[in-house]
Amino acid sequence: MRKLLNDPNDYVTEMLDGLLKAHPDQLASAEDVHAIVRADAPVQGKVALATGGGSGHLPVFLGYVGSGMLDGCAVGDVFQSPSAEQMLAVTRRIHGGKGVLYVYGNYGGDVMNFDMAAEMADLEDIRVETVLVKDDVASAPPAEADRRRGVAGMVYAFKLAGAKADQGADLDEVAAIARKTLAHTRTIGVALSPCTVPQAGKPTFTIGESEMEIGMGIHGEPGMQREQLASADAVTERMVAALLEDLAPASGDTLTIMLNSLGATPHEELYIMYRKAYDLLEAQGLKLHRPYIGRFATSMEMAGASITLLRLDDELKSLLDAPAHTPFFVQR
Amino acid sequence: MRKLLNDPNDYVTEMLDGLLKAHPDQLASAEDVHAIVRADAPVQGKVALATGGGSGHLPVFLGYVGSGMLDGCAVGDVFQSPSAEQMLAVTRRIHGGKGVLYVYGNYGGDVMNFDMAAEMADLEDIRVETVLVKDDVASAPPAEADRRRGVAGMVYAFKLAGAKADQGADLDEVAAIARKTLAHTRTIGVALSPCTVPQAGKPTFTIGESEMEIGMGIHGEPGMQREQLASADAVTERMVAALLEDLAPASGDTLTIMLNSLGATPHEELYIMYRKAYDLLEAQGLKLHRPYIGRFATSMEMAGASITLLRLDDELKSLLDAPAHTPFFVQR
Amino acid sequence: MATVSIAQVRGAVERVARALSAHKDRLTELDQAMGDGDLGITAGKMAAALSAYAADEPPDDAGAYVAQAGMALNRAASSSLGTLLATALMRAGKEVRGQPELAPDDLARMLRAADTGIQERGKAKPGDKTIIDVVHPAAAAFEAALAEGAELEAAAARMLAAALRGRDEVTPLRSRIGRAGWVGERTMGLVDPGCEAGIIILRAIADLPEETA
Amino acid sequence: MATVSIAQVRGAVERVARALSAHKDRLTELDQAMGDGDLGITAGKMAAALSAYAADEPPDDAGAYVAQAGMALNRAASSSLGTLLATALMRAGKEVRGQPELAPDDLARMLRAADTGIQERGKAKPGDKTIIDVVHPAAAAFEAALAEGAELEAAAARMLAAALRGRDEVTPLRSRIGRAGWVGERTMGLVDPGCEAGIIILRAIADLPEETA
Ligand SMILES: Nc1ncnc2c1ncn2[C@@H]1O[C@H](COP(=O)(O)OP(=O)(O)O)[C@@H](O)[C@H]1O
Ligand SMILES: Nc1ncnc2c1ncn2[C@@H]1O[C@H](COP(=O)(O)OP(=O)(O)O)[C@@H](O)[C@H]1O
Ligand SMILES: [Mg+2]
Ligand SMILES: [Mg+2]
Ligand SMILES: [Mg+2]
Ligand SMILES: [Mg+2]
Repeated sequence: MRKLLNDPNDYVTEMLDGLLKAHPDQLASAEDVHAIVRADAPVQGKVALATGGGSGHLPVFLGYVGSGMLDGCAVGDVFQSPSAEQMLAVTRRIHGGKGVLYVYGNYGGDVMNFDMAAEMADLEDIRVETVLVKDDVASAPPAEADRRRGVAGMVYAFKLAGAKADQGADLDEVAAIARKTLAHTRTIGVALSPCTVPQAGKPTFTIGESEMEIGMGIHGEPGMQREQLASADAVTERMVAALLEDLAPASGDTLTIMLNSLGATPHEELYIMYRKAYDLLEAQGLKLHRPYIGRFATSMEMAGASITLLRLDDELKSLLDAPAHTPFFVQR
Repeated sequence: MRKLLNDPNDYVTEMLDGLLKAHPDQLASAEDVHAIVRADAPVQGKVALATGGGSGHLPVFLGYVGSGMLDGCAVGDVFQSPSAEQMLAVTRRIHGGKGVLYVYGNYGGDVMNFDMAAEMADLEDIRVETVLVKDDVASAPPAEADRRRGVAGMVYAFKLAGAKADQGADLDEVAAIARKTLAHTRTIGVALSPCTVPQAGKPTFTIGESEMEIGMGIHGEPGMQREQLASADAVTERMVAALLEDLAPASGDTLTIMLNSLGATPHEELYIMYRKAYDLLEAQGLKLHRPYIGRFATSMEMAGASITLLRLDDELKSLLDAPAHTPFFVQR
Repeated sequence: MATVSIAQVRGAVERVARALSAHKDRLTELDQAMGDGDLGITAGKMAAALSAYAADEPPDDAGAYVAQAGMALNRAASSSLGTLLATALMRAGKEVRGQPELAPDDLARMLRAADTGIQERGKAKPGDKTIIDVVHPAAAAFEAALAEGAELEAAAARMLAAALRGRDEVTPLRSRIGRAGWVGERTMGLVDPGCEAGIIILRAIADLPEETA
Repeated sequence: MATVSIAQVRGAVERVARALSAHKDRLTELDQAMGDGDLGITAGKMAAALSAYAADEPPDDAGAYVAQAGMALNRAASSSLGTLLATALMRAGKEVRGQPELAPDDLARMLRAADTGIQERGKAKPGDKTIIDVVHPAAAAFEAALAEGAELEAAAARMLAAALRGRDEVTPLRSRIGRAGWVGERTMGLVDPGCEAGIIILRAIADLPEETA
């Protein structure tokens, strides 16, 4: 296990301890260290946004807690859902009187626990709306889009709904922006290596040195197929084609794009892929606005990358361009 | 080779092509795509800062070209020095009439080529000053500090000298800040896995699954010793001890710290290490200001991390806190 | 017919903890084949939480005792199965709130409540190839056995036999729910890890030996 | 004594290109042991640059031809050794600027200029265990042989012998310069990759066969 850690059981708790020591001006914990909130929570008179999920995906999830994005995050163990109790602790602490929006990935454990938390919050008269992220086109065909997993596209939902909440919108309006954003968001990933969950101590799956799996999920969920590693251009072409087929933008549309490393894949290779994606999309008459290239939703040290497309209209574009400031994401 | 690339010989050129397509508002090329400059270069009446070095270390080097930091960067092949010609092209294009400061890592190929470039620039009446980065304490004992390698600490030199240049200082003053910054900067790294240089097609070195090398350089240069991988706490403790011994800060001093992943090591583990470093430094009566935790100077997909300490006085602190904005580094 | 005391419930909690801990690796293996491979870790966490829970002196309310075991479980292990089992315990406990001991009929109602709870929380149905395909037939068989006048031990044996049949009947099918749902056809012929966990737990509760075949 | 024509210089450039390309793997291996393992890649780039350079018709200025080969080299391969060799060629060419052909004495001056250029650019000295420990004795031996009246071929053979001795003499020493300087004591007993590259190049220039022992 090529990892820097102490007792694997303390991995997340120690990580959070370091996080709170590093960013006391920006982050705080609510009751339990596994419930991370903005240091200035609750922001009165603003709809609060909460997310949650397993650890091991930084900056997803807690990395987007900060001004212009999320108010709080329930933090599970590596690749494990947090508990309903943690979610409730976050919900209570961030509620600024205008309700709370849950935005998180469509995974069984998370859904059940957030549902439990929402039921408990309801008993405390906190209004909660839920928007599930289901952007991974490889995880189910369009007819079963409701079964799709939530991956890197959630960052756009955090960003745009966060910007909307900052404008003073009410819960329904903020939820509507999150839904609209996600309705126009599609992601696909490719994995080249596994990662190691500290408590398991061994790789999540095995894959040959020169193999890849297109469509693999961020916890190593199976993709579309396992095959020989192809060139960056060929891989990018297939990924972009799958996204365009599903999103079906029209020539002249404006898209924003995210080239996301799953962890080990370096920035250099993301730019090589971006170059190809740019050429392909321009050739289709599509315009690109404000690309995000880097590590936005990772699987620890997994090698691989995902591409996300979001079709923008004027409203979404201006929300995307709004400033945001978290320990992991700064936009002027 | 678990990498997303096309022809290995095109790795850097395609990466730069993607970079310029992604950030046309911020970056441009000077003559050759391997010479990257600010889109608004030359900034008249400002001392210009240039760096350069091999590729494969993003955000080092070109990732710090932007407002508040560098004006230009000569880009070599992976782990290879750029040529004197590229450096000269950068120098010419960024010169805003107040001279050019070269700040780069102490590696033979880079030194020889930057020296050649400075000689050529001199023939064109461009005044050039040079400051070498030699922050890696593991690369030579204090008595031979002049032989030390330049690693992540260079980012502080870029940041602080860049901020000084923005204040309208002259070349000597900007160079003096770079020197003062580096006089108070020390770095040490630990590597857990190699990376693969595309053109070589195989790992730069071999290391056992449960081994580490403390003090290894960012191209796989040998460190102090190869040994069994220890706990994050034990590794951090040794790294911090080596830095403190060399830097010898006094109780009450303020330091800034950088926890830097060499590539594959995830953010989660950097925070686990930060937690320990924080506890150790606080226990010594040292104050920490504005920690940088993330990927600032990488070796592609190498697993491992480095820790950098910079002792701050009021002047350095205010320069550190100044805003900066590049495609890879945004500080408000 | 004999009733079950709170001390016996506590004994069952301890047995479940031991059984989950003993079968961690098997659950990891099954979950690796069609899920994310964490079920062994989850089982370990559940085992630790239940054994810590059982270490304390129980109250004299069997229903509260079972429900609170569910809450302890959710805090410790909130994966899909952890959450479903927590829900199952909470619902089962609620069913017999205030009772100092449990008659066989109470046990049948608890099993039924657990089944319903799992279905409501997880929104899956029998036949989707989940733990429901073990719990649902188990609850039905237990109820039927009691209705036919079987003793507790015999009813428990019939319950476990039904659970095993339930697991084996869905093994050839394609998983439709959760992570395994994404694996699609490749799940056909593979044992559902949640089914296996259900068997391990029911067998431990009933204090029956492992199958030998 | 015979002079060397520009066509012959061009032939030497081609031979150097072929030799560097042929020994890439050996150079990589040596550089892996005490450097960053890129010398084979550098050698490949130098070979490509030189063979592309030699493909064009040369001018009738042997000095300019050699100096420009150095510039082509620097553009293609700017690692330590690439830059030093580029400097060596530029200095050697400068030494005989304007000459359409080269006498043995010219060759001696060129070798001396290359040696001085490498030392000035790299700031290393003989004994630091670098390519200088091959080039410096080679230049001296070539000069001495000519002074003693040796024919070109014989002088070239003595030059190469001195180069080989120079390499072997520093092999037991500890490297003091560049990447190998960081490796410290572990370099003792290892062949310096730059020395080896120097031998490969000098042998190719002199058109001598490989050692057989
Ligand atoms: N919605 C659901 N309803 C019923 N059972 C489910 C549901 N989702 C998952 N399961 C069961 O849980 C098992 C997987 O448990 P677990 O490893 O905890 O899931 P995950 O790691 O995906 O959160 C499956 O084999 C299945 O039996
Ligand atoms: N300053 C120097 N002066 C003379 N020779 C040097 C110097 N630095 C390196 N060398 C030679 O270059 C060889 C390494 O070349 P190369 O692989 O290109 O270096 P690097 O990869 O470190 O840039 C060494 O073996 C040594 O012979
Ligand atoms: Mg799981
Ligand atoms: Mg090199
Ligand atoms: Mg699982
Ligand atoms: Mg080298």
